Amino acid sequence: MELIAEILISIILVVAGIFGLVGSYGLVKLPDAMTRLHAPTKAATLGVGGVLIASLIWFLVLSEHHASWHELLITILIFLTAPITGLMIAKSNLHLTWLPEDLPQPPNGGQWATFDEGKIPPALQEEHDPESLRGD
Amino acid sequence: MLRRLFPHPLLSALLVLIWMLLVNRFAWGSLVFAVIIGITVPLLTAPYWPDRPRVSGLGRILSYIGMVIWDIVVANVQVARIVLFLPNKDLRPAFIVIPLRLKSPEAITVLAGTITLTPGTVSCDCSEDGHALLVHCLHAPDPDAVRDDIKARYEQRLVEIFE
Amino acid sequence: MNHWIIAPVLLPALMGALIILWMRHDLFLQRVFGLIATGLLLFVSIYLLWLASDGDVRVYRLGNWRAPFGIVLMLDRLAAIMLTLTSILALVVQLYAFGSGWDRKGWHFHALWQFQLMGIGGAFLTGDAFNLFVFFEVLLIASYGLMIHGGGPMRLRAGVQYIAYNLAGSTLFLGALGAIYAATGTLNMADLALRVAEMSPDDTALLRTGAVLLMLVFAVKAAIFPLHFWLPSTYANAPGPTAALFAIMSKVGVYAIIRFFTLVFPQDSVVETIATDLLLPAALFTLALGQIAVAGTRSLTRMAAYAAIASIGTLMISVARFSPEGLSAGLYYMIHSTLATGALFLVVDLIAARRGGDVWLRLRPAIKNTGIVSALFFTTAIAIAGLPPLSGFIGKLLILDATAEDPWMGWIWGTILITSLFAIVGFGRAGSMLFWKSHTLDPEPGNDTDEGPRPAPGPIPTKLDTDEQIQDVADSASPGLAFTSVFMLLGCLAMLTLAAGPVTQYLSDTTTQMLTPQLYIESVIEQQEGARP
Amino acid sequence: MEILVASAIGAMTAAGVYLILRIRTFAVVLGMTMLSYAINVFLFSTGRLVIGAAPILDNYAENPTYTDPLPQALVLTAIVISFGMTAVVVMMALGAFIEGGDDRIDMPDDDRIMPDLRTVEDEEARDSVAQPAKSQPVGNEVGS
Amino acid sequence: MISSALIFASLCFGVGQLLCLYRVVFAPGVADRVLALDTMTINMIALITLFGIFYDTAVYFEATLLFALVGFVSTVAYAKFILRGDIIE
Amino acid sequence: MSPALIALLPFAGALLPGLLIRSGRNVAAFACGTATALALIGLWVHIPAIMRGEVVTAGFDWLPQIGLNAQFRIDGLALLFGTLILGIGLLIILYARHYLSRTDPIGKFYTYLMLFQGAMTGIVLCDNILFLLIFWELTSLSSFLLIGYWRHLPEGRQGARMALTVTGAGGLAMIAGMLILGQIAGSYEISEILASRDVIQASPWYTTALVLILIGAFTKSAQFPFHFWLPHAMAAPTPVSAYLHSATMVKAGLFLMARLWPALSGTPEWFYIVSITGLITMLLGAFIAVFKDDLKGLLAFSTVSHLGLITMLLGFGTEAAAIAAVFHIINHATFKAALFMTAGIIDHEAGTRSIRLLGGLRKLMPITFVIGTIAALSMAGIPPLNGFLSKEMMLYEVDHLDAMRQTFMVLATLAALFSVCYSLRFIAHVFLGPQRDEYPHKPHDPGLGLWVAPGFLAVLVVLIGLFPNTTAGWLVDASATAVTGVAQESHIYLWHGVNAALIMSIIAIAGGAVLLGLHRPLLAAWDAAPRPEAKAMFDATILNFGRLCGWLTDRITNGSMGRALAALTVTVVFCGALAWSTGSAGPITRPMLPVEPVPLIAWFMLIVATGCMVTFHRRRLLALVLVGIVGLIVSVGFAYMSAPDLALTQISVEVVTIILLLLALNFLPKRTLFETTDRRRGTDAFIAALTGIGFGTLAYAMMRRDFGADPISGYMLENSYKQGGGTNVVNVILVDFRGYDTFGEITVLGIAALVIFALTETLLQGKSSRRLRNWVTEQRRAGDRHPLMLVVATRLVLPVALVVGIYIFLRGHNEPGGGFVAGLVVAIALLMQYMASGFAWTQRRQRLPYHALIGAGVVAAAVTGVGAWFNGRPFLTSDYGYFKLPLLEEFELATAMGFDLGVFLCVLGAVMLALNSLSRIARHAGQTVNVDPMDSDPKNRREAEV
Ligand code: NA
Ligand code: NA
Repeated sequence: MELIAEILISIILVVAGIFGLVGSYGLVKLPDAMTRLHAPTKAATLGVGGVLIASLIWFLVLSEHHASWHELLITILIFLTAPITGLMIAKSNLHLTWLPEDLPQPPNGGQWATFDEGKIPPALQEEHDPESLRGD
Repeated sequence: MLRRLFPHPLLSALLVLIWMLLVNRFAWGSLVFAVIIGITVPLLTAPYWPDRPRVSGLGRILSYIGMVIWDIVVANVQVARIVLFLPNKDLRPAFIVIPLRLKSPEAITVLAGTITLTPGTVSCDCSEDGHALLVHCLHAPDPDAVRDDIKARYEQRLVEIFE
Repeated sequence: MNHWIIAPVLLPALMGALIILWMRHDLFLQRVFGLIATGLLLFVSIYLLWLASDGDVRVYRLGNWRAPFGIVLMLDRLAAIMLTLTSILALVVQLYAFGSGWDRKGWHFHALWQFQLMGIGGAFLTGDAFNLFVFFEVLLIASYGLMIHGGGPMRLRAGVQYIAYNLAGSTLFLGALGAIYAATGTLNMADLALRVAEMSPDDTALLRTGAVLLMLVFAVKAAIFPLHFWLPSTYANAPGPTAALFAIMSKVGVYAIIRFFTLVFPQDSVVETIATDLLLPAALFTLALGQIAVAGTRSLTRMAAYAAIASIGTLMISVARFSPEGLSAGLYYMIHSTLATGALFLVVDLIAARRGGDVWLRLRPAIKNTGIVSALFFTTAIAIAGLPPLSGFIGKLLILDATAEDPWMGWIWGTILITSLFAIVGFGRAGSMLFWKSHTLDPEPGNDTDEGPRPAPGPIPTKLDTDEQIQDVADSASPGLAFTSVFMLLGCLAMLTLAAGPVTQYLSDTTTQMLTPQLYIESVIEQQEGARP
Repeated sequence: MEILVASAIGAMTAAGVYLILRIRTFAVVLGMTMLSYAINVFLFSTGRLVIGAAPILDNYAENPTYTDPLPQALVLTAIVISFGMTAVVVMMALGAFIEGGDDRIDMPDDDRIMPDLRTVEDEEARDSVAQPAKSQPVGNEVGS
Repeated sequence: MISSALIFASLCFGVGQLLCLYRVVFAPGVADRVLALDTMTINMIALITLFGIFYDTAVYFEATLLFALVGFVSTVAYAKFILRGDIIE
Repeated sequence: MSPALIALLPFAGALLPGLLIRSGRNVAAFACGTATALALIGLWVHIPAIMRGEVVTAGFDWLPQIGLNAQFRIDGLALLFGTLILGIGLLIILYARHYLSRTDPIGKFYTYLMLFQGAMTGIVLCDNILFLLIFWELTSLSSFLLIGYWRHLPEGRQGARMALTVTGAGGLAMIAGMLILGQIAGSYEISEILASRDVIQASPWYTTALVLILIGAFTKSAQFPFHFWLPHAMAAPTPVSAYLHSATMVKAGLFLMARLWPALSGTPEWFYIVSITGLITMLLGAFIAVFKDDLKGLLAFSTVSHLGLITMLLGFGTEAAAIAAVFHIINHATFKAALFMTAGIIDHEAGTRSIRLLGGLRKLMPITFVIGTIAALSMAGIPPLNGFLSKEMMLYEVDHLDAMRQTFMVLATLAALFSVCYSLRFIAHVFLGPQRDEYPHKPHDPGLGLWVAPGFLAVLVVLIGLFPNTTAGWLVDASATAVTGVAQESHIYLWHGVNAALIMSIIAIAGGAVLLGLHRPLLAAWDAAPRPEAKAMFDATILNFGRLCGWLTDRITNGSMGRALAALTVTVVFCGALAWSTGSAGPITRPMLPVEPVPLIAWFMLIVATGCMVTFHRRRLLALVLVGIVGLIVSVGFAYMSAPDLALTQISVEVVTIILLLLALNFLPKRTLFETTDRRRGTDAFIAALTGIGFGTLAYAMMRRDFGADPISGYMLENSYKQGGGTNVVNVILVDFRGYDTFGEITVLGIAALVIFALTETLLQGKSSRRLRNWVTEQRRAGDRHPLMLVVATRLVLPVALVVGIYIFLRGHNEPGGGFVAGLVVAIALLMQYMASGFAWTQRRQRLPYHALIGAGVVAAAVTGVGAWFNGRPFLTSDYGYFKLPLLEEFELATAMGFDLGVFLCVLGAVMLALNSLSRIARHAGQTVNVDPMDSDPKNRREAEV
């Protein structure tokens, strides 16, 4: 059992390491900002995920300490947040370097959210009352 | 009444699970505490999540999660291959538009998240009315196929879960 | 264990917290409770002064931990004197803040005031080097708030400089503490003294460096040349009451120098005379620089600021040798200069308020209450310039007498006396420019609009005033209270003068206590009844 | 290892010092941040460097070794305090920028310089030129 | 065996960090830098976890958890800054 | 009456005008007069004792530590001066009542006058030179007020400042001199100093002390070259001139020389310095007086001259000369005060003091004429008036000098000649000659109130002249006894027979008359001659001194932050290096830890990021990213080097800091321009490198050496669990061993937030508010502010983060974490809500009173600490125990947790309040707020407002 775990951990670690490296390498190698976005959000995710899984197994099976499920939690957190960071950076890219004309348009007319200026209807702005927002 | 006590039952369950993971050791006392947390924290944060999404089918959810995890593993291998071996000049990045049948923000978010976590695609933006997603593909010689694949493989299932 | 020892910290801390908890929207309550707290603080300080007068050093073991493992508060004569001085100044200046209407120029004046007192009290009481850092920060951060109270471009800019400089100072403080801890492995000041005394003479470099860096930190707080650069703009641009309270802030630095270099690094320790060698010339420069600027500057507030620098210079000259006479003369002068500097800033604020915020020494229409204001200015100028009959003169006499045997006597006396003349020239010119002028000039047209809205007299408004022209604080609701507070400070100076004999006696007992640190060390380290094992 | 930490402290200090000597508040704030990193690491390292011996008591381990916890506690305090200070200085820099219109850190000359130093009498003479009618002394000449 | 794998993995992530650093310093746009910083945080999580295995200690769990949370928040903050200037609006 | 009471009475009198002025001017005058008269009577009560040769002493110890004691003595000298001061004071009070006009604030005048009188009385009565110094400086200050009394007169202000500056400077020199004198003599008591003549004169410090004291005396008594202030002080109201500048204050210097005469005189130094100064002053003053047009100017220079005369006499160092000096003091006081009052009457009645405009007043003002003539003739030294007597004595002493006899004889005669000239001129050009048509006012004799005082003095002049031994002899004897220290019995005669003195006197009178005849052409020559103008020189000196001081100050402290910090840095490096190099560094005792590859990589990254930071700091966002990297590596470094708590704290503080900086950067410029010179950058880089090397070296040296003694943390490791109930030693230190530090620390954080809030409030009102409302951002903005997916994800992250926060809080005592980090985690989670769903939307949903959180946090921590009191323990003594509740496991409760809760609340409140405040500025800058959580809701529903 322990040997299996040891082998398993080693394999996962090596694989995770490779993915981690590849993720970062992609950041350097890929040609433009949008493509570079793919490398880390994916590979680093699995890289870290692998390390966390390895750690999980380690504490489950081999460690002197009792079992630890913490790594699972971190994995969940990373998986929950990685798409959002990807989205935000993608939007930043669009905002900084892309024109709406160079993108495919949304099917129902309108515009992609990033390019849509001045969307708040004037009626809503009236509720602005700085005093009420003092945070106090 | 029950609805007011559990504004987000799934969230409550998740929090119980998270607490137990954090405590890292099973004990009934911890479970009691976890339940207390599972009730109070969603209550505290309920104002920030005003309307509760309708979700149904635990089995469907679990199978969706399993499928995504598998896809992620595959995605990573594919992306690694592209990063390592595909010369930049042969790379065919593309933007694709995914018109949405999903209406609930939660469902759209799950879809966008799935897209980002899976092979070679990143959700980049949402249309202003929320009826389409803009997705960037790392290497998509055939963008339409990617779009159809996403709609069929993920959106369809999410429609079943959320509607 | 006498719990009153921690009262000077806890009382203002709790009152500050309660003010923001319950009274933040009601200026009246803030005033009442702020005053009560400061008044109580004064009573407690006087009680502690009385307590300390028997010559015992009292220890308060926070958390009931044995020294040197926990933090201790130490009450000896020096700490008690400093606390009393602080609370007197704070109480009087607080009255001025009510009277002048300064406390309603912005938010949280009273809470910050209490926290400021907490920081100062904590710094004076603590017997732990790192805890001193913490309370330095408490008093500093509260002082930042008080310094920029009311806003205005120049004040904010000066505030940025003040903070930036003190941040650098705090960084240095940590570095010094690090070096000292790395060398000795302790933070308790009494324990430090023991370990420093037992330090191997072969390995002194780190400790010496730490000690000297520590001295520089305190020199920054005290604004000793060439670390004084933060002071002029800060004090000159601070609101009047704040600047007046700051009179005690620079003394915290002096206090710390005295404390460390009598207790922890006495002259016979491995640190030897390096402190003195650096301090005395710096003090002379500080004095000269301050007084030259007093004679040369054209702004009233800067003049007051440089007068504060000069007083620090005088004080440090006396302290620099750590001789019994010098220390006790220095303490006397410290008490004097704190009260006198405070009074000076208040008077300057009174004048500025009546000149529409104009602090430049130039012709302006005659001001309201010229008679009383000019009398106050004249008296305060006498005090600060060290002319008789007020305590400044006695302080200088004490210092001159204490340095009579010093090898640098010529330099010391020459600098002190010659630069006194500079102060006389500067204050003489300022006074005649301000008061002997242009009775007849009508207010310039448009002057009223220039002065911005004045707080309405009468009951305190619940809503805070807004003020466009922040520099200008019109005296509002109760100028009588403002005058009274200046009178009170001057009255304190008069008392200090009249009671010079007994005061000096107490101070020389204090010096004796400081220069025999064994008592202090014993009471911390050896008498550990009741502490956790 | 020690040489790495020491040189890192030195580098951060140097960068911090260089930045605080700039003339815009933002650079100064950055410099302060760097300095506070440097000093925190320095203070931390006064407990000397130990790896893998966090001061979390392990009742199960045999002969556990722990690093010196005290500097860590001190650094924690220092971090928090310097955070508070940074927040205030940032806010104040912003305030000074909004009020004054630029984010220089040096005091403008108006803070301390007046046109020229003159005697009281010069001032008065100048004044009576400006307001000839009003500058007659009303004081009380002898003999009225 | 595990220790070799650990060293290998740490080296991979370490070299990855260098690549990220390269991208931070030499990037055509600021979004790239933010992306690289985010990746660095992720790599750091991996490195800490590896370190925890190496020393067989669980005391670094809270740190990794916080790194994950904080990396997310700061990336979003940077992105919002790039997009809107005002990150809390 | 006790001498102390005598000195106190005028001060008490100074309070009266202020109290009584409402009752009328007469009452105020009467009150002051009464106080003065009482003091005078009190003084005279001691006459019998003094005549018996006793010295009346009294007083008390004031500051015995340095020998500053309030000791008084009344001997002959004190009696003489006291009588002058109080007697003439009484006359001046009477005179001033009638002299000052209705609109003058007479109460203030009397207050100043009485202050001055008190100070003078103090000088002459005190028996302690330190005590004397106090009165000495008080006379300078009160005379400053008196001279500047007519504040509308520029000359008055100018004169007052000049007097203050010169006499103040002299006073400072005298302080030094007196202190040295006291050190030599071993006491500051005058009685003892006078008895220590030999010790004093043998001391190597004698000359120094002498010169310093004489500077004080000379400035006060307007001796050359300090004489120039006195004529300008004449801008004061005439009563002041009469009192201060003829009778009393200017005599203070003489008094002092007389007082210390037994101790200091008789040496060559004394002789040459004092007598030559006196001689020059006498000659110069008399010469200038001849040409003065202003009556008071003439009298002022004549006063200078006569003071010189007395000084010279004192300088001779013989007992006979001292007697002459004392006698002349009396005579001069009488005739000069009378003359000043006469001049005041003329000014008052004729409307001018200019001699050119006067003449022929003899018929118009007969009483004034008589008084003025008597006094002037006395001043001229015409027999049989008192001035003649003392002048003869002076000339006699000159004739009997041992050294420099001829010089003194010639010059003294010359001075006497000038003196005759200007005295006669006073009579001839004012009273005699043809009556004029156009005086500014119509002159006539004044009322009794004005002339009775000078009249009385004129009578004295005559009486002393005729019966010197009866009228003044006893006083002269008594005071000369006091001055010389030997019993004196003088015999003053009008007629000595024909001697050198008489011949010199005759020459002087004849020459003076001739000179007056030649006055017109001489005056023309005088007016044409270039001569140094003291006022202009003084003005220029003071002005240039002020300019120089201003310039210097501005050179040094020029408002540059860079300079300030460079000075700090260089000082630190210099002093640190000095301290290090003068100590000894012990041997290296710790082995180096091996360098692993990953830490090496981290180190490399840190160095590169730091370097880039310096290089790219102008690109502010990039700089922030680089700061982020440095922070990341530092916090991982902490984790690596066994400090998980530090790593946690560092990284969470880091992100809040970044958010803070981003909020600020929204308004600040995004780039910094190149503004500094290469030279400055080079210097700064040099300083920076020096500091870095220094500090790095220090760190390295420190890390390679062990503690000098066992660190106290060993005890903490041992007792953390046993006594503190926690296994995370760092946390136990924070909340228990050093909980007091943490208490201060959370207060700091709370205060920081309050400061930020207060500043925001201030900014949002007033000027900057308007500026903010017109703010135009330079940035191009993306369309959506609240991206849908971010909003949704955040909804999930918030509860998860809250749970994590609770966990970290509860576990902190035993595992890394604690209230501080928990507070930050919760704050970060809330911040995510702000960032994702917007400020307004979030703000409306949570009514967390951040202020109250801060307050509650501090209170909670404090109350937890105070709780220990009820256990009889000191503040912050912790307690803990294990509890069992139904359903739950046994759990530990420590009071430290209550404390940690305070930390948590305070941190949460502070961080939120700070960021909240900061972001409100953007709200104010006209940027819209949201009511929807996300920009586009695909369901096209708007949220119902909560
Ligand atoms: Na802390
Ligand atoms: Na902790």
